[in-house]
Amino acid sequence: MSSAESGPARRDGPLPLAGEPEGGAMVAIRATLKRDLVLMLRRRSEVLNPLVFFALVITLFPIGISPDPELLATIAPGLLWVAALLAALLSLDGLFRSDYEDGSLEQLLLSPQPLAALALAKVAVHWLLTGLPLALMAPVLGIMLSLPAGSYGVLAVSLALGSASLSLIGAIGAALTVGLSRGGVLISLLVLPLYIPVLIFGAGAVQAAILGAGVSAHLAILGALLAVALIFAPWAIAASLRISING
Amino acid sequence: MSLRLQARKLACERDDRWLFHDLDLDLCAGEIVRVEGPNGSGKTTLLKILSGQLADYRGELFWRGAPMRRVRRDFLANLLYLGHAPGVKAALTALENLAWYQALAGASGDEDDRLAALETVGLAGFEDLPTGQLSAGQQRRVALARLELMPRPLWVLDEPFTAIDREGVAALEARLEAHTRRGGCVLVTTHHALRASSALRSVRLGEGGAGVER
Amino acid sequence: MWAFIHKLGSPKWFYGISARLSPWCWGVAVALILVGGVWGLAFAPADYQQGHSFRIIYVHVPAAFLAQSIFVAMAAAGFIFMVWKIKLADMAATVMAPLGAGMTFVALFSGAVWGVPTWGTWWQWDARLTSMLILFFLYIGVIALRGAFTSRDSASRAASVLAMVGVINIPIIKYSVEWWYTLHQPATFSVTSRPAMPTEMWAPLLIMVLGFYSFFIAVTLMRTRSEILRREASKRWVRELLGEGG
Amino acid sequence: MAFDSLSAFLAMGGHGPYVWAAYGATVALLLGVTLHARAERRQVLRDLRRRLRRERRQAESAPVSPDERHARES
Repeated sequence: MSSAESGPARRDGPLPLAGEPEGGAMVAIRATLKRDLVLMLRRRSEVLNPLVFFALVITLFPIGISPDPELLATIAPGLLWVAALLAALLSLDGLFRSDYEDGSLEQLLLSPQPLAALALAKVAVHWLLTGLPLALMAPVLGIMLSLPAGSYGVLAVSLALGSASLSLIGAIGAALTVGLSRGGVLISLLVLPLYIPVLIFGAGAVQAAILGAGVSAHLAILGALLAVALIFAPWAIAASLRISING
Repeated sequence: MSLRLQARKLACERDDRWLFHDLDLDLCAGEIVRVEGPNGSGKTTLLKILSGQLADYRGELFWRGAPMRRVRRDFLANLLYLGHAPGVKAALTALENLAWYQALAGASGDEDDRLAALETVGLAGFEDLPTGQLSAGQQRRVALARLELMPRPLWVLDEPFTAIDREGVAALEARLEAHTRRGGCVLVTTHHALRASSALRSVRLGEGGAGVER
Repeated sequence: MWAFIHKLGSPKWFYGISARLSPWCWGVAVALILVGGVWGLAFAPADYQQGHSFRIIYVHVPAAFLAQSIFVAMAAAGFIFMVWKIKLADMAATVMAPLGAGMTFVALFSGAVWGVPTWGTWWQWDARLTSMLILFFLYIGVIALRGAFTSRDSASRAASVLAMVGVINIPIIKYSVEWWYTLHQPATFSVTSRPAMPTEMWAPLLIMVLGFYSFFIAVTLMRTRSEILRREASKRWVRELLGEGG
Repeated sequence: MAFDSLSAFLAMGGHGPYVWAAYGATVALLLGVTLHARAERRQVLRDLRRRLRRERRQAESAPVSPDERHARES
C-alpha cells in the first residue's frame, strides 16, 4: 500500500490497482480521532455549552423548588443525573450533522475501512469532550445541591461510565436523524426512552452510596450496559448513517 | 487484472418511480464516461450506486469480474468519489483535510506529497489557512487536490466543475485526460461541455426509461 | 423454503391469500372477544380483595400483551425487510405501529383507571405502568421517525433500525424498571401479579388474549392489503384486479 | 352469573365508573381501528378506480403505451 500511495511524485507512470487494504484501519481510526478532537477544540464553545447548560439547569432547581439543603440532598442524585443526561443529549445533534452538511460523511462511508469502527471513533471523541467533562464537573454541582459526603466519587464514576453508554445510544439517534432538517427535537424523542436503564442504575449508584450500601453492583450493571451498547451500537450507527446519507 | 466496472441490467426505483432500468454499462481503463440527462433523471443516484454508496438497486455490479458485494472493500480502495459537497472541513486547514483523506485510505501519507498536490491545484500559500477562510472555488480545489494526491484508478466525479474558474476547468480537463492515459477511468456528470476526445463516451439517462449509450 | 419465503413476500400472492384468511380472522376475533368480554364482565367471580374492579384485568392484560407483542412483531418485520428486502414486511410494519401505540394507550388508560379503586390514585409509578409508558414513547418515536423522512424508502429503513434497537432495549428497560420499582416501593402490591387464579378467572382472560391477537392479525391483514394497493398502484396486477371488479 | 340484577351489574359493586371506563376505552379503540381500516380500504379502492378511469380516458384521447405512462405518472 505504501508504494501505491507515493503520490504525485509518480504521476506519469501507469496506475497500479490497489489490493485489498491491509492494516490501514488503525491509521484511519487514529486519524479520525485526532481530526474530531482538533475540530472540537477549535470550536471551544461547543465543548463548553453542555457544561454551562448543566450548571444552569442545576441552578434552576433550588430556585424552582426550595433552597432547603435537606430536600435538595434527597433529590440531588436524580437531578444531577437527569441534568447531565440532558446536557449530553443537547450536544448529540451536532455529532454527525456538520460532517453531513459538508460532504465528509459520504467520504467516511466510502473509506475502505470498517464504518462501524470509524463511527465508534467519532463517538469516543464525543464522550471524551462531553460525557467526561460533565462527570468531572458533577461533584462541584453536587456541593451546591448539598449532596451528602461520600457519594462524590461514585457520582463522577457513574456519570463517566454511564455517559459512554449515553453517547453510544444517542449516536444511533443522531445518525438516524442527520439527514433531516428538523432532526433536533426528534432525536430526543427517539433517544430518551432508551436512556432510562442507564439513568436508573446511574442515579441508583449515587443513592446507594448515600445510603452506605454497596455500589459495585450498580457500577457493574452500568459496565454491562456499556458493554452491550459497545457491541450493538456501532453497527446500528453504521447502518443508520448509510440510510441517512441517501435520505 | 485490469480495471473494469460493469453494470448489468441495473435498475433503480426510488419511491415507486423508476429512475432508470435495464441499464448496461462497462467502464474500462482509459475511458471518460459522462452521464447525461435532465434534472431528476437519476444521474447522482447512478453515481452513488456505481460508487457503492447506495445498495438499493436491482441488477448486478461487477468489479474486475467479481460481484460487487464480495469485493466491496477492494473496490473502495480503488475508488475516488467527489460528490456535490466538497467534503472539506471548514475548521481544518487544507493540509489537515488532505491528511485525513490519506489516513482514511489507510496510509499515513507524507507532508511533501500533500504540499505538492496543493501546489498543483493552485493553492500554494493557502496550505495552513482554515479552509473556511477560502472561497468556494478554492475549497473545491482542496477537494480536487485529492485527485493529485491519491493514486486511485477509478474516479467518480459528480459535477466537479462547480465553482471553478476557467483556468481551473482547463487544468481539470487536462487532468482527467492524463488520468485516462495512465490507464485510469473517469465517470463524471457535468453541465459543462467537455472537450471531445477519443476517450470520451456518453451515457444518457432518459426520463424514467432505460439508459442509452452513445 | 426459500421459494416459499419469496412467494410469501410477493404482494400479489399475499393479497390473494389474505383475502381468504381475513374473514376467518375477523370471525374468530369477534367471537372470542364477545365471549371473553361477556364472561369476564358478567360471569367470572369477583376478586375477594378488589371486588368487581378486578374485571378490568380482562381488557388491561390483553392490551398490554398485545402492545408488547406488536412491537416485537414490528421489529421482526423490520429485520425481514432489512435483510431480505421484502417490501411486504415493511408494509406490515407500517400499519402495525399505530395499532401498537393505540393498544399501549388503552393498557395505560385501563391501568390508570384501575389504580383509582386499588391504590386510590389515578397514577402510580408501578413497574408495569411505567414500562408501558416508556413503550408508548418508543412507539411514538418510531411513528415520528417514519413520518419525518420525505423518501419512503429511507423512512422504512430508518424505522426498521429504530424498531430493532428498541426491541433489544425493551427487556433491558423492563428489568431495570422492575428493579427500580422494588427498590423504591418494596411492599406495594402489584395489581396483576398474583398467585394461583381460579379457572373461572383465568379462562376468560385467556380467551380475551387470544381474541385480541386475532383482532391484531385481522386488522394488520386488512390494512396491509390497503397499503399494498396504495404502494403497488401502478403494477399491472392491481390494475387487472380493479378492472375486473369494475 | 356473578350479579343478581342488571343494576348490580351496572354498578359493579361500586366500581362501575372505573370498570365501564376501561371497557369503554377498549371498545372505542377496537371499533375505531376497525372502522378506520374499513374506511381506509374503501378510500384506497375509490382513489385507484378513479385514477384508472382517468387514465383510460386519457389513453383514448392520446394513444401512448401504458408502460411509459405509468413510469411518468407514478
